Amino acid sequence: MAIFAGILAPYDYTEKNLQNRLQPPSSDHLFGTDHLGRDILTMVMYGARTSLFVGFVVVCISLAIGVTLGVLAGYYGGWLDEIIMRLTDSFLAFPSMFLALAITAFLGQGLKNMMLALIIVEWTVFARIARGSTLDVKTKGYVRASRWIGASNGYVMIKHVLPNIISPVLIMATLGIGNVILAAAGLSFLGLGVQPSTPEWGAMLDAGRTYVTTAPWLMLFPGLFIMTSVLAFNYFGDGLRDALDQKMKYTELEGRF
Amino acid sequence: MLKEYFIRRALYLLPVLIFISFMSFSLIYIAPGDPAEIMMTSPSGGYDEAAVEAFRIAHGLDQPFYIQYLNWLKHAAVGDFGYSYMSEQSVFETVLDAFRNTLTLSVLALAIALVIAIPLGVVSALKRNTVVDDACRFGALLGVSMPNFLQAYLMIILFSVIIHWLPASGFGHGTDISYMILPAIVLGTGSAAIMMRMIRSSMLDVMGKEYIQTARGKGMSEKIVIIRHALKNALVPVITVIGLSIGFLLNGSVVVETIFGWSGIGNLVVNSILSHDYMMVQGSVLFVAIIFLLINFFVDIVYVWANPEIRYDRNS
Amino acid sequence: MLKAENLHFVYTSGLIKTIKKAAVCGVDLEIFPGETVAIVGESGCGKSTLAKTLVQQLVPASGEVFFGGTKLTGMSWKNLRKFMGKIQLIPQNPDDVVDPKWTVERSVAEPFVICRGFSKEEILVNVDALFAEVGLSAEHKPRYPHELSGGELQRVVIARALALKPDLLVCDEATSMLDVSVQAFIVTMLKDIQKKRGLGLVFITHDLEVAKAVSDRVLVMYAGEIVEEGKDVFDRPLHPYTRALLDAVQYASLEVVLPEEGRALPDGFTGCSYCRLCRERTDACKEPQKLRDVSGRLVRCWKSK
Amino acid sequence: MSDVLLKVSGVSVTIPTGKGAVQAVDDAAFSINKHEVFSLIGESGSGKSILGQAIMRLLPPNAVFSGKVELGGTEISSLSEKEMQKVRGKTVASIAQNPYLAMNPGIRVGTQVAEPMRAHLGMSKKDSKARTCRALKYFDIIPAEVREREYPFQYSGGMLQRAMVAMGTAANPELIIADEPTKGVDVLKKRNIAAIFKKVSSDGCAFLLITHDVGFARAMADRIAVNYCGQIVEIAEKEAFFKEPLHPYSQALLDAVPERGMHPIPGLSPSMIEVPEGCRFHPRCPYKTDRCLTNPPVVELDGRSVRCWVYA
Repeated sequence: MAIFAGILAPYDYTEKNLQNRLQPPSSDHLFGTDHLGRDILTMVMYGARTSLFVGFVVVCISLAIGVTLGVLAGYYGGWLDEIIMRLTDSFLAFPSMFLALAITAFLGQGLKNMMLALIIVEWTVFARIARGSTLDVKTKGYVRASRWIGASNGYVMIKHVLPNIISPVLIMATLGIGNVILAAAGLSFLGLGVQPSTPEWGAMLDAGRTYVTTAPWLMLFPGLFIMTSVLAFNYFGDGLRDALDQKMKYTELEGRF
Repeated sequence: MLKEYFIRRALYLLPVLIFISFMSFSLIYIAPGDPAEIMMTSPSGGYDEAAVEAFRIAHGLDQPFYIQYLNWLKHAAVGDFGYSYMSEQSVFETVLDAFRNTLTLSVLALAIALVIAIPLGVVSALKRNTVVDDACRFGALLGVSMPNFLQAYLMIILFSVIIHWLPASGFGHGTDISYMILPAIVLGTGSAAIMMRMIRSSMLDVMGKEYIQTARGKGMSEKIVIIRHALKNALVPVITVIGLSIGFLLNGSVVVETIFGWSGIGNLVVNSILSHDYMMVQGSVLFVAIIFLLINFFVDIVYVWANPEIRYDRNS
Repeated sequence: MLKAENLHFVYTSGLIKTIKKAAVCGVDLEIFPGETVAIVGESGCGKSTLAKTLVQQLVPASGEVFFGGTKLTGMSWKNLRKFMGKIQLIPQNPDDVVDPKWTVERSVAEPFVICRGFSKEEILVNVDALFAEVGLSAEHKPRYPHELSGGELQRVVIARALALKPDLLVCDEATSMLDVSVQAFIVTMLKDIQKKRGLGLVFITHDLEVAKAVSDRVLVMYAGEIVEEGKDVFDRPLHPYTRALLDAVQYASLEVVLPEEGRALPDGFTGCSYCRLCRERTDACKEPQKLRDVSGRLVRCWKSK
Repeated sequence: MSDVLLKVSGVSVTIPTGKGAVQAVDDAAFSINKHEVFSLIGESGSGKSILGQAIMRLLPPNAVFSGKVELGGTEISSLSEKEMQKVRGKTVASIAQNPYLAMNPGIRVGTQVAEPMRAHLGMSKKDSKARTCRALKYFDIIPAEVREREYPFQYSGGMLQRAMVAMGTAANPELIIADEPTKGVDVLKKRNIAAIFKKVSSDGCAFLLITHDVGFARAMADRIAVNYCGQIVEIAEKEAFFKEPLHPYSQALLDAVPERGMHPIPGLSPSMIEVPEGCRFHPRCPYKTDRCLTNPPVVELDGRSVRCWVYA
């Protein structure tokens, strides 16, 4: 839906019509109109684009940074591990919202800065997960065995460690997209994310605050959409985790017979 | 063992503290433009050349970066975070006041979260794959996915606008509990959802352990098996969950306090950013980070202490 | 072929207060081509650690390991690579040594890939030959480790170890987790392969019956030391510890429960490490014991004649 | 027949898995006399542990049970869960394989050992504590008063195993079901376990030893039952069995042990999901004939029973 916003959307999101402002949901405007007379359904559709874009890009970049550092730290251990993990701890010491807020506050408003702030907050999650799983994989016989037939560290990390830590990382990534969408919406809601004129769910909610009692649909629809999309990612992540658990359980059971 | 762990954790704390102070300090430098100009920019956008110059000298901004940092650190270490440009009040005192309010709210929210999460999490695990479990899991999923601002407004509409039970927003001088109820519920239910999921999986994990089967094999009734053998072990991880929830509560406080007009630290940060009071932002962020770090340190120690296996030395 | 001189290995743990635990104390041993040597002892006697130091997976605290006259200890990893395929370790848990995310075929082919210099066709032919050698059929090849039984997986591990044409296989409790019938199969197969390829086998096991059935020579380990070494150890045990082990196998004297607590020796004690539990101990056991040659047998006990 | 303690007749257990239902126990029938050590031997995955769980009625919730289990004259397979709780730990106790997994890590050992006494003998806290100390001392866990207050991880493996036996025997059960007590344990520890079991059995307690360890069964058991692929294929007195095993599988199994030359059994163990038609051993059996494709009868032969066409 996010991809086809341009085709599906009944109106142009820039189209303002002050005669039509604050219309309740009707057959013309399925979700009503906002204070500038823009169609909320259209806005929500374009907003989906922004939110999902932010979610995917932030998670992908954080994943790349976090997994690289986490695997290096876990695999080599020693002082490298100490440095990377203390760094991670330091970033984790800030409650994520505060760190993101502070960074956007000093960098200034805007989509790019907000994404940068979210990446700075999010990579630590992946670093931690990747390091923990790597430590686990490192003790496994197959790592030692392939080292013992002469494999280099790089080979072992790419061919053995990465494939074996990827499932928890992917689960985290799926849940992470939901979290990033929530956080991005939160920042925009506080007026610190994207520019208010951009169609973004959080920003729409912010704009609707003033009309919460008179025109609640201004907030309700973007809010519901945030919730549904986050719910979808969480649900998918849970399902992924259950599926992986299940697979392990079945093989365990079959192993017994 | 506990002592050694304590010392090791405390040693880890040191580089982290230095690093977070450094990060907070360099926040000003990541901003495009001259820090003095940024600091002295009034909300209207203009600034006074003389004031900027005075600020630059007063704060030693003409000196090299590391000297500035060391100077700043020297002050920060004794609780001197500077003065707000806006109100000219001590940043540290303002932050401390705000944090006290946040703490009250968080404690109430945490209590709400625990009261909801523990029984539901345990019941959900015990009634695994039944309607009860499905309902609990769906509720938790909903709670995790619900943006707190949406929930906040829904609650305001319901409790304040439609049935007029509770005030929509405000602070009530920090004593009137009715102002606290709505924000605490919003914060509490959110973290209850996270906690519940963790308690459920921890409980499921324990119920699958062999010693549970042993206890059944001894002829213990299911009630005793659950209460004495399972619950005790399942609830130890809850300590870590509380640590995590504190992070969640602090994060949530930013939005929730802003909506409900509760003068806590989240509200303070947002207002300071909007009014370009950078000194205040820097101070609050550093303060929250240190507090959060210490809480997690404490939680870790308690966790180890509650775990007899780590508490005692294996070799003795 | 493989020779170890005065090997020591020490585990350290703890950050502030370091705890040191010696696992291997002064082991000398030599393995000749085509020979089967069994190293027996109870769990925790250091036999697994010895195996890992022999194959250079652990770096010994002191002492040297020679392979065909070349000193392996202290060699850089790069130089060591040449010798890696020649000595292979087969550990206890086969499911730990094959990557669970790889098909077993890929695992067996891995040594060829890592060593380079093999074309795709050569690798395929070699892998097929290895699968046939350990008695696995083509239908096993595309499977993942969790789809195979323990015995089948152990065969995959052996096939992989054989890939680089080793001169020596060190089997660390390789069959002790398997059922008797599977164990019998693996052991017979290993003996066949040995005969065909003429390689040396080191069997590390706590199962005396298996040791007796397969080995030409037996080393008995206790507390990191070799206490007895020779050819017909089980028919004519000389060291009291070996006798205790043999009693245990036959479940003799069941009324006595050997306490495993209070076995630790006082610090700085240099006498016989078994004297705490030995039923024949005298004051003379407080003296350090040397491995002595007693009619073609090495025994670490002053009493044996 | 007042001598019979446990009588199992026609017990079958089916467990659904992702790849199809597994009949882990098929038509098991045997009885254990009072004071007798009865050993069920078989390879891993032959369903012997499930049979132990079925007697205790502690099967996984999705398992389907049918058949009859009588213990001391009462049919325990038809008791309610409440009544069954009074039997578990009181008349029949179980001892698990791995003491570190089977003991609750968060509860003091003494408390865990005392639990059956308090539940089944109605003892007070003080009485049960004194008795626990006595029980621990009996199994050489000394000083009992100190050890009683410790947690499982503070025990060594062998000591915890003894504590587990103390826990199993705490309420003086008449039958103990021990599941793979020697798995992954070296010779000296195996002998120690044998010694403790002998001690308990000489006090008059009957044993159902479930093990894959032929040597251990030989040292301990009075009677042997051989399990293959979910079925009991042979039941015999120990001496007779080791002298002359009747069933082809029993013969092959004994030939595979190291002392008898380690002759491998040809072929692979069949998967429990697709068991062979008729006699389950026929694809690997040297005496196979056409009639082996139909279910073999259980033949009684001078006090032994064997499930094979050769003796029909």
